Amino acid sequence: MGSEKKQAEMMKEISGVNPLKCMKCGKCSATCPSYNEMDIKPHQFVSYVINEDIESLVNSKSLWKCLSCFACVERCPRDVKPGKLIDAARQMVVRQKGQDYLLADEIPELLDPELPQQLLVSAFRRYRR
Amino acid sequence: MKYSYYPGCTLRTKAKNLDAYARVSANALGIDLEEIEDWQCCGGVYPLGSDEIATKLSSVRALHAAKEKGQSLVTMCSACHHVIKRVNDDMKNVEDIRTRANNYMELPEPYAGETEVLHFLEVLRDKIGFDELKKKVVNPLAGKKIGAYYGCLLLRPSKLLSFDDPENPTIIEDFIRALGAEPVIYPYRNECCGGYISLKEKEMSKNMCEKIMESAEGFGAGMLITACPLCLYNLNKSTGARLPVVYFTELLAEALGVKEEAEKEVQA
Amino acid sequence: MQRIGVFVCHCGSNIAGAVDVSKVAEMALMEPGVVHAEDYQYMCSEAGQAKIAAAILEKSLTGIVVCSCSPRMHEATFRKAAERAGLNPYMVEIANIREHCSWIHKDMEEATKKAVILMRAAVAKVNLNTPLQAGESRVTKRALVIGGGIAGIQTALDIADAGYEVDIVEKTPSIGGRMSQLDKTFPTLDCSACILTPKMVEAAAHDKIKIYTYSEVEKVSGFVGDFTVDIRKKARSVDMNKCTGCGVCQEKCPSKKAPSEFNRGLNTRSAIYTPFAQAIPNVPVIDREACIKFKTGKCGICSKVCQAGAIDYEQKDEIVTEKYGAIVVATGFDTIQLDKYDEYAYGQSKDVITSLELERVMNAAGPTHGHLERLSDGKAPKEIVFIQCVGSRCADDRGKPYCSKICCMYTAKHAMLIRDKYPDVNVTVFYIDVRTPGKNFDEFYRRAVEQYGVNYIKGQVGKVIPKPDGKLLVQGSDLLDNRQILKEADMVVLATAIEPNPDVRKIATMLTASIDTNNFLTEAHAKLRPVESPTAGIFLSGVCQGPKDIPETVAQAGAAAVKAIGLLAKDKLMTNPCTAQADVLLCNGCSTCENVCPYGAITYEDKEVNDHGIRETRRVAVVNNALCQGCGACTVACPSGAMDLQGFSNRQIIAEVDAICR
Amino acid sequence: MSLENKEFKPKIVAFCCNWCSYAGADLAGSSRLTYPADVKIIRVPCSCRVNPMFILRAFEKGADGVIMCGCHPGDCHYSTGNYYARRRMTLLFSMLDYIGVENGRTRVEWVSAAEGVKFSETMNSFVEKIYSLGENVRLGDLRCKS
Repeated sequence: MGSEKKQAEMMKEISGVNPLKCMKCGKCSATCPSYNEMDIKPHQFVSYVINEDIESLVNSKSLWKCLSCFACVERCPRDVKPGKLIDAARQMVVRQKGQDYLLADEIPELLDPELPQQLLVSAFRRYRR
Repeated sequence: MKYSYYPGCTLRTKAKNLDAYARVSANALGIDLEEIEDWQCCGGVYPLGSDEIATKLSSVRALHAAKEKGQSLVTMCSACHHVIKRVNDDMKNVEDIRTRANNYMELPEPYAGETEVLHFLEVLRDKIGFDELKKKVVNPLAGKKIGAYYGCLLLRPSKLLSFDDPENPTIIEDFIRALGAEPVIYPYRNECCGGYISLKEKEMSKNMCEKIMESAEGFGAGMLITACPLCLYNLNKSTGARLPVVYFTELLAEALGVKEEAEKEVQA
Repeated sequence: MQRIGVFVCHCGSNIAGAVDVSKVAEMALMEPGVVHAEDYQYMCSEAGQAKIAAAILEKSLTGIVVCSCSPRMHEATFRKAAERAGLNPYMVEIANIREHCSWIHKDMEEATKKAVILMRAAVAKVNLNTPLQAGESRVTKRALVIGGGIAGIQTALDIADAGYEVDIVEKTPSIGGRMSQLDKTFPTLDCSACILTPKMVEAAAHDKIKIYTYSEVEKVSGFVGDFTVDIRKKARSVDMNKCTGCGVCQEKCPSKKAPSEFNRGLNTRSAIYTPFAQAIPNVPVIDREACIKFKTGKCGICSKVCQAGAIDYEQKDEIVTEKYGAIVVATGFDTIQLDKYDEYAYGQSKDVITSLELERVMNAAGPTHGHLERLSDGKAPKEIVFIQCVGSRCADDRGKPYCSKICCMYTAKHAMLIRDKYPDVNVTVFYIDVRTPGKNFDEFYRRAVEQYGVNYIKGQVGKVIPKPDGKLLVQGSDLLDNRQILKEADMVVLATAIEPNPDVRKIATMLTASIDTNNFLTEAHAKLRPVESPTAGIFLSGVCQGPKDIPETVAQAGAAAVKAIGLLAKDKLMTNPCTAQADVLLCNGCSTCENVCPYGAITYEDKEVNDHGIRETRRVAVVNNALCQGCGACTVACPSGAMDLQGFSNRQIIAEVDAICR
Repeated sequence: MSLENKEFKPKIVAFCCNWCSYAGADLAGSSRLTYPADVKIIRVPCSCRVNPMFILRAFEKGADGVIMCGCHPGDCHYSTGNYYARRRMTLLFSMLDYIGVENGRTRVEWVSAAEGVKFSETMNSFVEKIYSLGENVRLGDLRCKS
């Protein structure tokens, strides 16, 4: 198996998503609150997996704009769950050594007195291994 | 009415009041919240990957502790509720995760999702009943126009959370009505505040919260209530419309006439 | 001992591609009783049937096994072929080596092994077959049509024109159905009422057609050619013979708050009402839930103003029992409930409506008298957004997995009509695909775009957001431009999925007609018998079988009529001889079988029996062959093993089990 | 295949009613939805025609699993046949389990004429179960064994 194919398979496995179920209606992209910040749009994620272009996916800034708000998961008429694909891509990045999106050094300047623990904990989970 | 109670990390730090208001109100309503021993942080977000096990174990511990006592597990924070409820579903319905988590845990008896997970709002709705709650209100919040801010975590994915209609929820509105105030329904009440994005992308979250605030204000809300410390934090960062945002438990304590008691507790 | 011939069909490469057919034939010769075996390209062809006939005659065969496609496909063909060659048709068994073997198993060796086993089971069974004689049953030359929409009306007219009597049973107070609610029809923009009303009148005036409105089918018994049906005529509270249809009662009725079903609840009607002006019959009914007289005992105004003295508060439901030879189901559709689609704000804003509601808004007899206006404030809209596929093509449990088929076309129609009548109104359509197969359909859609300037955007809508100022913000995708759109609209129209009328499940159960997971009635064959139910004597007309537009519905209604006429034209029908039989020597008259028989086919008689020399009179079960449908419930219930089913006897089935497990 | 490498090929009998599940099996076939060839279907007019005796006979003759398919409750072509079948099979299967023919070897499943996918999925999962249980050793008539 080629490495691209392998990565695509891994993404399907981690996410539990079958991209072939997508009918390309665009409801996920119509729903996404982060749409304008994303370079690869939610509805395009399935195509990248089908075309086995995981390289582009993992380098996409969209990974760090997704809020895990599950609006796309909730409204998808085909039960595709694009949000899970995005998270799988995120996982594939942060599970590699040295690829954390949030570095310990940058944290102090991001803090303010009101900031709840929950925010740090959540960001750690999504952005770091 | 005895429940196991999982407060979560933020309710011990930045959101002490969310917890204190809830406790004194529960007391007033005859609900006994027994905090489970040595609980650990749920992680704040549910690990979506189907191969994630270790990140779910703290939730399993809490769930198991409740099971041992034969009690339902009550949560207060939206995020904790989301994470624990979904992990519980995994333990109940996903064989692979159940087996592997149990292998880690080495419990005397395997845990298989037996515990019922309830958000405190669900306790009020389904166990006490909003009609009953209304009867216990000593200080009705008449004249207040309040917008419920649900956010994402309580509602979605609706099949797993089975909390309320994900697009047109009513539980917090009914809660507001029970307290004698007037709920304001506005379409952005289930839209995301930005969540954890506000750590690194402060602008994004701010824009989202502005839309929420604007919509709520446009429909006539005088304040917003929420169950989530992160939503509260993000909404308070909105620079446009600035409605006060408080925890739902604060209003509850106020209506039940026990607010001061709780405030004393927080200060102590 | 039987002399059995085995015929193995290649079905071109359908079977031969996965099964070694000559091996199956070769193995057949080793089975007990088999004296002849051959394989051939197409056994169902004329040449194939000739081969079977020749073998029957030459080898004096007493039974045959055809290894071919499903018996549901060609059992009848081969039985007829055998009969023509002088063999009793019930001495034919089919081994299904296509649907159950060659089409699903890829490995030739494995498939061939299985085919051999299926052949053996059929040979084992036919070894125990006995010649059976089909009985005859009579045909009641009258048809029942359930549902009085365009499908039911057309079917009834066609059957009646052929000279047979037809009854239409319609649940609502008038015939006309969904089509009567439509304003215009695609692709020619005829006024719906203008083309439907003449048909309604024709049906009402036809001397062969009897119409039961405000009536429901309550009970169905019997079988093809001889159904007995109970029809409940709900109390109308108005004497149909006396009423002149003057309408004064409706005008004077003080209770005017009941939601109008005909106008989809967009306005109200009086408690005594006809659903619409052209209703047939033009006789009102009293809605007893809404009527003040029925609720409080006081009022009675309609009775006072009725000069004909037609009002009858004492009227009761009436059950009419009729006999029919054929039944046509034409129960139609409704739009799905939208409570699981709150992201489109249907429940939150009055200005978000379904397409069927828009039909009423556009119609001169509708709640706005045909003026296009917002239902919230009566203002004329300037921007209208249509959303396609609401609840259609869904893989989750919120919607329906199928395409509702009519929405693309009626949306183009609505868009065009609005742009035509209100050129200053902008119309935007969010679509996933525009599906317009059909004569002059795509041309119609293109006209909407090119001639009327309707703005089609490829992409679904995620959320409709009501604004404090009463406008609606539509947040959707434009997939071709790759952007998210926020469009302000005054009205949003949802192309809501259609589903079979919810009552159809109850009716299907009464008719023992099969129904699919979406509640559409199943046809006997998806391609070749599309208007027949697998249950003999039941025919399908219109959307109850699957989504259709009006031209298709009318065509199918005619086809269903032809099938029903074909049945009614016969004087006698052959009955299924595979019925239960009681062995009088084993029967102890316990009545167990009688209790499980769904057809009342079993009675008890005192019979003189000779039990090993002892002559005595015993109470034993007797099966009425005309009533027995051959389900076999009694055969298993019988504690003494006296009951057996011809054609599926205990010994035959056990022989099959043995052959499979050998 | 050499003798020492004799792999387990289960014998599985499926009773299918003519109106729903046999038609569902036909639909699975025409839709090319595969399932293992170990399954052999016997057509009966209705699930209520299936005499417990047939199932006992199958196990006696070496079957490793027996599955009975009928119309969905409420949809029986003969109105009530599948209800009788369901009750009979509940009793029979618990008796079989008691004498050592595990519950996994017997199954009742409702498959309509429109459910080709369900038919194929049902057969796949049933066969998989039988493989996991292995050869049936109870009830078999030893004279049938070689």
